[in-house]
Amino acid sequence: MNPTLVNSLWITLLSMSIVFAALLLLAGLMSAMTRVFRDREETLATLAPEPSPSVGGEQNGKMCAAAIAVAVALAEQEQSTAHPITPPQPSIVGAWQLGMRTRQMTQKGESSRRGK
Amino acid sequence: MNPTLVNSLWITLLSMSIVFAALLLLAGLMSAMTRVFRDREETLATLAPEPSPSVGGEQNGKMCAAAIAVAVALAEQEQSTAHPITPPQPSIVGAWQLGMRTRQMTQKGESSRRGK
Amino acid sequence: MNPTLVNSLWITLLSMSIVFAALLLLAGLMSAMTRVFRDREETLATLAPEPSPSVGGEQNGKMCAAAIAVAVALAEQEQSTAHPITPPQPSIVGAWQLGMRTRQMTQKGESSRRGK
Amino acid sequence: MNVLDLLANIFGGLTFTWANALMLLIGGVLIYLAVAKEYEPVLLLPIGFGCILANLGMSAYAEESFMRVIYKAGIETELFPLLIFIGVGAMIDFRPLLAQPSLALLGAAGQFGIFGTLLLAAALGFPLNEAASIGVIGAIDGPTAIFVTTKLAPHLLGPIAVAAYSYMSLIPIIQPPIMRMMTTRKERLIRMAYAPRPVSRMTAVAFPVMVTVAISLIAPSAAPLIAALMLGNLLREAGVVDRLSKAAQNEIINIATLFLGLAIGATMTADKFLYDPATGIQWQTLMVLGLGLLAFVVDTIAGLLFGKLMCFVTGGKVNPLIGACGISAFPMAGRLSAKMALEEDPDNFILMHAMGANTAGQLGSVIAGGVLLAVVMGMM
Amino acid sequence: MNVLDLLANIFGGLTFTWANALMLLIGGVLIYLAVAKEYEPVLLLPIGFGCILANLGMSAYAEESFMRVIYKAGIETELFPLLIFIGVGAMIDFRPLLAQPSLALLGAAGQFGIFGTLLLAAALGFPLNEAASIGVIGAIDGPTAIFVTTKLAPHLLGPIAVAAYSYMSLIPIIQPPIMRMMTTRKERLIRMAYAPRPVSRMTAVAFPVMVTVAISLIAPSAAPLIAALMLGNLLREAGVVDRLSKAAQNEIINIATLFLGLAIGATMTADKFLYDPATGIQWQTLMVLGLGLLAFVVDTIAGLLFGKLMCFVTGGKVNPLIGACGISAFPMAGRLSAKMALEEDPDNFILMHAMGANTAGQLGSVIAGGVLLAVVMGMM
Amino acid sequence: MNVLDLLANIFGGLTFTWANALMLLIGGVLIYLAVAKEYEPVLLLPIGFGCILANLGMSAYAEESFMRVIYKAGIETELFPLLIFIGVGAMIDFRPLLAQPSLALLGAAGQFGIFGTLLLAAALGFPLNEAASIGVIGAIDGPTAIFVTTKLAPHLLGPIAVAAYSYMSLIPIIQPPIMRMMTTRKERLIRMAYAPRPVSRMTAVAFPVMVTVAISLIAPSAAPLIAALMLGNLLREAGVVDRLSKAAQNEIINIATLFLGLAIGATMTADKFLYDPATGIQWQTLMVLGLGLLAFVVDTIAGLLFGKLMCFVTGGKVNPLIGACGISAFPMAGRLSAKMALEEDPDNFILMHAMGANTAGQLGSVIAGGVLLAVVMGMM
Ligand code: NA
Ligand code: NA
Ligand code: NA
Repeated sequence: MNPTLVNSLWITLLSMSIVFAALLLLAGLMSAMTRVFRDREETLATLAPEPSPSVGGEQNGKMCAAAIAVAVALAEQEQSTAHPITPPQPSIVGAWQLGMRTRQMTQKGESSRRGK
Repeated sequence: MNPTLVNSLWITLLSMSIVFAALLLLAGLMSAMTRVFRDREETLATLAPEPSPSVGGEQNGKMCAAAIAVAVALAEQEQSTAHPITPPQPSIVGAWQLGMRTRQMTQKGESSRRGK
Repeated sequence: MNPTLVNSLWITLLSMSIVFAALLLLAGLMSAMTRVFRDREETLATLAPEPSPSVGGEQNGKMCAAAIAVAVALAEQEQSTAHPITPPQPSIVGAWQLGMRTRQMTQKGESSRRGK
Repeated sequence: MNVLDLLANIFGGLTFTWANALMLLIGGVLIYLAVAKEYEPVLLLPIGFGCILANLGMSAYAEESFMRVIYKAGIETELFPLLIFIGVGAMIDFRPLLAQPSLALLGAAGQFGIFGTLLLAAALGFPLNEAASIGVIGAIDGPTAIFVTTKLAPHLLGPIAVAAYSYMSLIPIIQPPIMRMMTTRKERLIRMAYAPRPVSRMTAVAFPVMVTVAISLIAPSAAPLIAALMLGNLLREAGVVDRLSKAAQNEIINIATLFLGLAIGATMTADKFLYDPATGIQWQTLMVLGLGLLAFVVDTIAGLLFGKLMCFVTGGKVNPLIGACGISAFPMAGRLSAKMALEEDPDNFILMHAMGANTAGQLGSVIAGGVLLAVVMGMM
Repeated sequence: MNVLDLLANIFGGLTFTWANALMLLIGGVLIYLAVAKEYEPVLLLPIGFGCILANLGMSAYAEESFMRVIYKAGIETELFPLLIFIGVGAMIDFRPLLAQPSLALLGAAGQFGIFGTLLLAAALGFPLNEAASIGVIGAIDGPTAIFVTTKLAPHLLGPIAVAAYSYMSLIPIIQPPIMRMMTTRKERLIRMAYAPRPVSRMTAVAFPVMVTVAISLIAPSAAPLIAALMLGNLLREAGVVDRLSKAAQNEIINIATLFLGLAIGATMTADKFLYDPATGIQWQTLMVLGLGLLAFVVDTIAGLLFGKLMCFVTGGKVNPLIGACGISAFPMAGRLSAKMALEEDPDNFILMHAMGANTAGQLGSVIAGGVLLAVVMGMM
Repeated sequence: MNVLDLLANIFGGLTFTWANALMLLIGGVLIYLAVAKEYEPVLLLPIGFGCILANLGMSAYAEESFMRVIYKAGIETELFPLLIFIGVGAMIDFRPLLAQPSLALLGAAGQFGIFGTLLLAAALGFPLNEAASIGVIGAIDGPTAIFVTTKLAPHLLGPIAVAAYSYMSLIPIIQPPIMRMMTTRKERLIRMAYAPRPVSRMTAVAFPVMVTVAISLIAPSAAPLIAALMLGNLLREAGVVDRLSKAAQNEIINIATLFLGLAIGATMTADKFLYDPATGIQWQTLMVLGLGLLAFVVDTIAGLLFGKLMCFVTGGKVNPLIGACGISAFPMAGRLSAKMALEEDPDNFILMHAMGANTAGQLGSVIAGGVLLAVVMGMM
């Protein structure tokens, strides 16, 4: 067996372990992050109305589920594709510092005023 | 006569010959290309309906010709100027790989499905 | 007193003098420019109708002034901010040399024709 | 100065052989594939045109060639693939993955093709740096393949980029038969519960930062690629820098793509790709193309096998089809899996799961490419 | 080659200390300020991300780092701040100033903060080049501060840029209390006659050319900055080069901003910003941040005092509030002053005067920065 | 360190002579022509502003000048004219020429002005490289003139670019009198049959590739220019890479144009353009401007003569007016010829033929420029 092949075997073993380890770590991180940030926002969430329970028989429920799935799929498609279909509105910002600063000023000016 | 001038005369003679030769060659190439590719597409063309023959007397014909010429000229103008008048639609594609790949997949998926 | 501080004092004195001198010069320049160019355009201006004098009592005049100020302020805001609010029209020019040259040709062709 | 000298000045510079002529044809074929078949046209068209230029005296290796200027500015510095990744990152939505973190494992399984191909190339006698570059076609991610190849075996950039992008276009043709062969109809009918955790904006913003830190610490060689991808994603999710996000998705990626393609095409000189007068025919080009195709197949099979494993472990709650999206090739592979499921059962929607696995595959590809790069660089 | 060697190859490159970890946190805070608080997000977000990269082995000082490529291409050549200024110039309307030239003096008074801070920094023991770089935070103009610091003390780029941009975002919080303290209600109620001279298109076009010539002759070191700002303004006012004006306001400024931010962040390595193993904690960073805040305060006070002087000299015809706009920070300071006047009396419109003083402040900042640069460069 | 030293630091750097002052005026005139007369403003305005900068210490030859950075990055590498050509190619429609290939010959005849001017310049004592650069103004195509001059006589870039672009703007004033003088009313009334061959999409796509190959083999020196032009055209006609085509027509060409103009203006220092203390007044500048004007006239006359020849050969089927469009100056010359025909007879539409000849002139200009470059480079 040629030495390059031997090396390659070791590389394969090691690299795939690292890849799996890395993605496991990421999975853990993601789990933790969604949990931590959700907890913070839960106070808000409890105030929101419960989703209305699906009414109707089996057939009805199935149609419902399909409709929801289609909607979700469509929504997801639009989201995840950076909107290839809808034309993005022509770059709204004509001013760089300007826009941002103006907004900040308005907001902060307002709040500092209210704060009085 | 200064040597630069002599050289320049030779350069002129040679260069203009090459320029003419090159554009003659291009003319030949273009002729050939339009012929070759037209032949390929002729099958399609024969299926298309004949243009309706121009009806009417001399005067009428002249007006017709003028109208067509104007239309052609306008069309050409729009074509050949990269549309200086009509505002180009705001860059439609928000997604690079996405848009292209999606289109391909849809098309190919469709055709491979039909192919079954 | 450390030598850097001494140097800094001198720098401050000199630099601020130059800054004031420079902006004084600019003020002079601006004064001169607006005057020179206005004189040139005065011929045109005298032909324009006089603005209608404001009619009404003190109270009315004050409201007027406020309204004008608001309008001016709004107009200024739009002007001076490179339009952060109104979306800039999608880049109109599809063609670079084309657009400009066409416009020139039309204008100049026209005028040279008229000039005949 | 006589006429012959003048003629020599005009026509002297260029040497043009039958191999160059053949390369022109190959460039023409790439352009044809791009225009008529729409195989990744934004890349194959510039690559094809660059290939033509390379064989008309304007290669990336020719002194005073403007293609050399572009090559040195964007490929040698690695900037072009990174700029493209900033744009790609700004187009990716990681929410489906964030909502279902366990899908991340599929993105690891989809990288076996890289190493399977590496092993085969090594067995066939390729030196390690070339074998690794060929293997990275199996990342099924253009910028990653180009980034790694530029550092390990820049003379193979042409065939590897062509393989990576043209096969990527063939995903809808390569994958379906394998998917049907490897899974039972029953497996393909499995429905997956869609009860994702809600993903807050804060999570979406923190995610790219976290990933950059984590991956840079685990696999430092993958750091630039991950950093560029995540920078783009951060611009997207921040929501307050629309100007920058749009610049990344448009100006930056368009210009980088055009010149990346041209510069890669400009490396495809006849002597590197087809026939070197010194060493004869460059069989390695054909082998790269063949091994690259294999990498795609191995990736898909490994992904599906892991999908079946997950199906078994979870007691049938995972549709193995989504294993095929772990290969990267975002977002085509994800869409394709969802489509296959729909074909079996028009009520079976697994798109969200597929896209989650697909984005995980994107991450996995970059990590695998980076780790491979680090090891091989250290051994060279 | 054994397994340990392989592992060393993969993990060897990176050294990661507690100081690096702290810097990651600082980068995260900058991103948080950008995203959640919207403090100049187009700059603080890239700076924050660049800071994270710098401490994961991708700093502007690391060989083979792509951030180094960007740093050398855009910061060392000074191109990025100049490109940004072309875009800023294309967004500024100098008509309010042209219509009321006497407001120009306010733009000079607003620069005292630069020199007050320089003096204090010198007194605290900073060498002259560092003291001058810290002082230039008082220009309250990002590109000017970066341009000057790059030439005088590039190792301070990180803290100075962070100070300049984050305090600039705090203008609506820093200035109002000072304005209320320094002026009487009677002064704030002063109305200013609005009878501007008409500004013809010719004037608006000639102005940027004239300013470029005048300032380049008076203060040659400020020439590149003024030239870039005025080029942008010329493109705007010419009216016949819309394509170029739009390119300046969009593509050019967006791309330059993104990479400027990243490259500056990439200078914020732990040893330069936080803790150098050789010399200990870098207290200078904290001092830069503190002195920078002071510069803002001094600028505002000096501007208001000069406003009061103008009020006195003109016999009460000038509202001192517009003195606070001479500091630059265009257009926030101008808007804020007008807002303060409106709060006291809803009929008191001084926006046009405030914007005139504010654009004068922009010019004054560039000139002051240039003069300071010239002197200190000559003394180094 | 005393006050005098400080003052020397601030004001020391700049030397400013009466010649510099005159150059500022010349820069001002260029800006005036651009703004008030709209003479190719996208180029003359940046050139004028660059000229002003060049004489305020920011020339392309000054060490540490940012204009030098731009000059080296885009002019010395020849990138800017090529990038502009990519954009121009994406704006040109070659269909009118493809439909009537015989018009191609007119594009050759329109190049006589190049060589007539070259001969005259040589007779006047210019060395060959300068004479050739002056002649290439007769290509009546900005990027070609700049590309050739950069390689042959970069010190003449300023006057040659100014001549090329300002005369191009004067086409509607220069050509009509010559056209009326050289043709009879009867000739101008000739109608041309419009029966073009249909041009398929395949032809339109294959054309740019074919032209690149053919011209690169016939005239290798013209290869980069033709390749850039045809790349742009391929992006346009491919129809599948809209993103890239739009980037070429907008971002790429706008940015390249702005900085090309600035960098060319930055070569117009007083000593190169007006008065060199060592050698006295630079009369050559005036001669370049004079000879350039002549080149336009000779081009037009040669084109018209060839048009008359074609008219004679075809037995009166060709309107000689279209001979005047062979000079390049796309698309102004084409429009102008069609307009002249319409003025004589409002029913005479020759626009399609004129545009065909005009695009042929564009090709002929590039080829002639390339051949000239090759010969002269070989003889230097
Ligand atoms: Na992969
Ligand atoms: Na300031
Ligand atoms: Na020509």
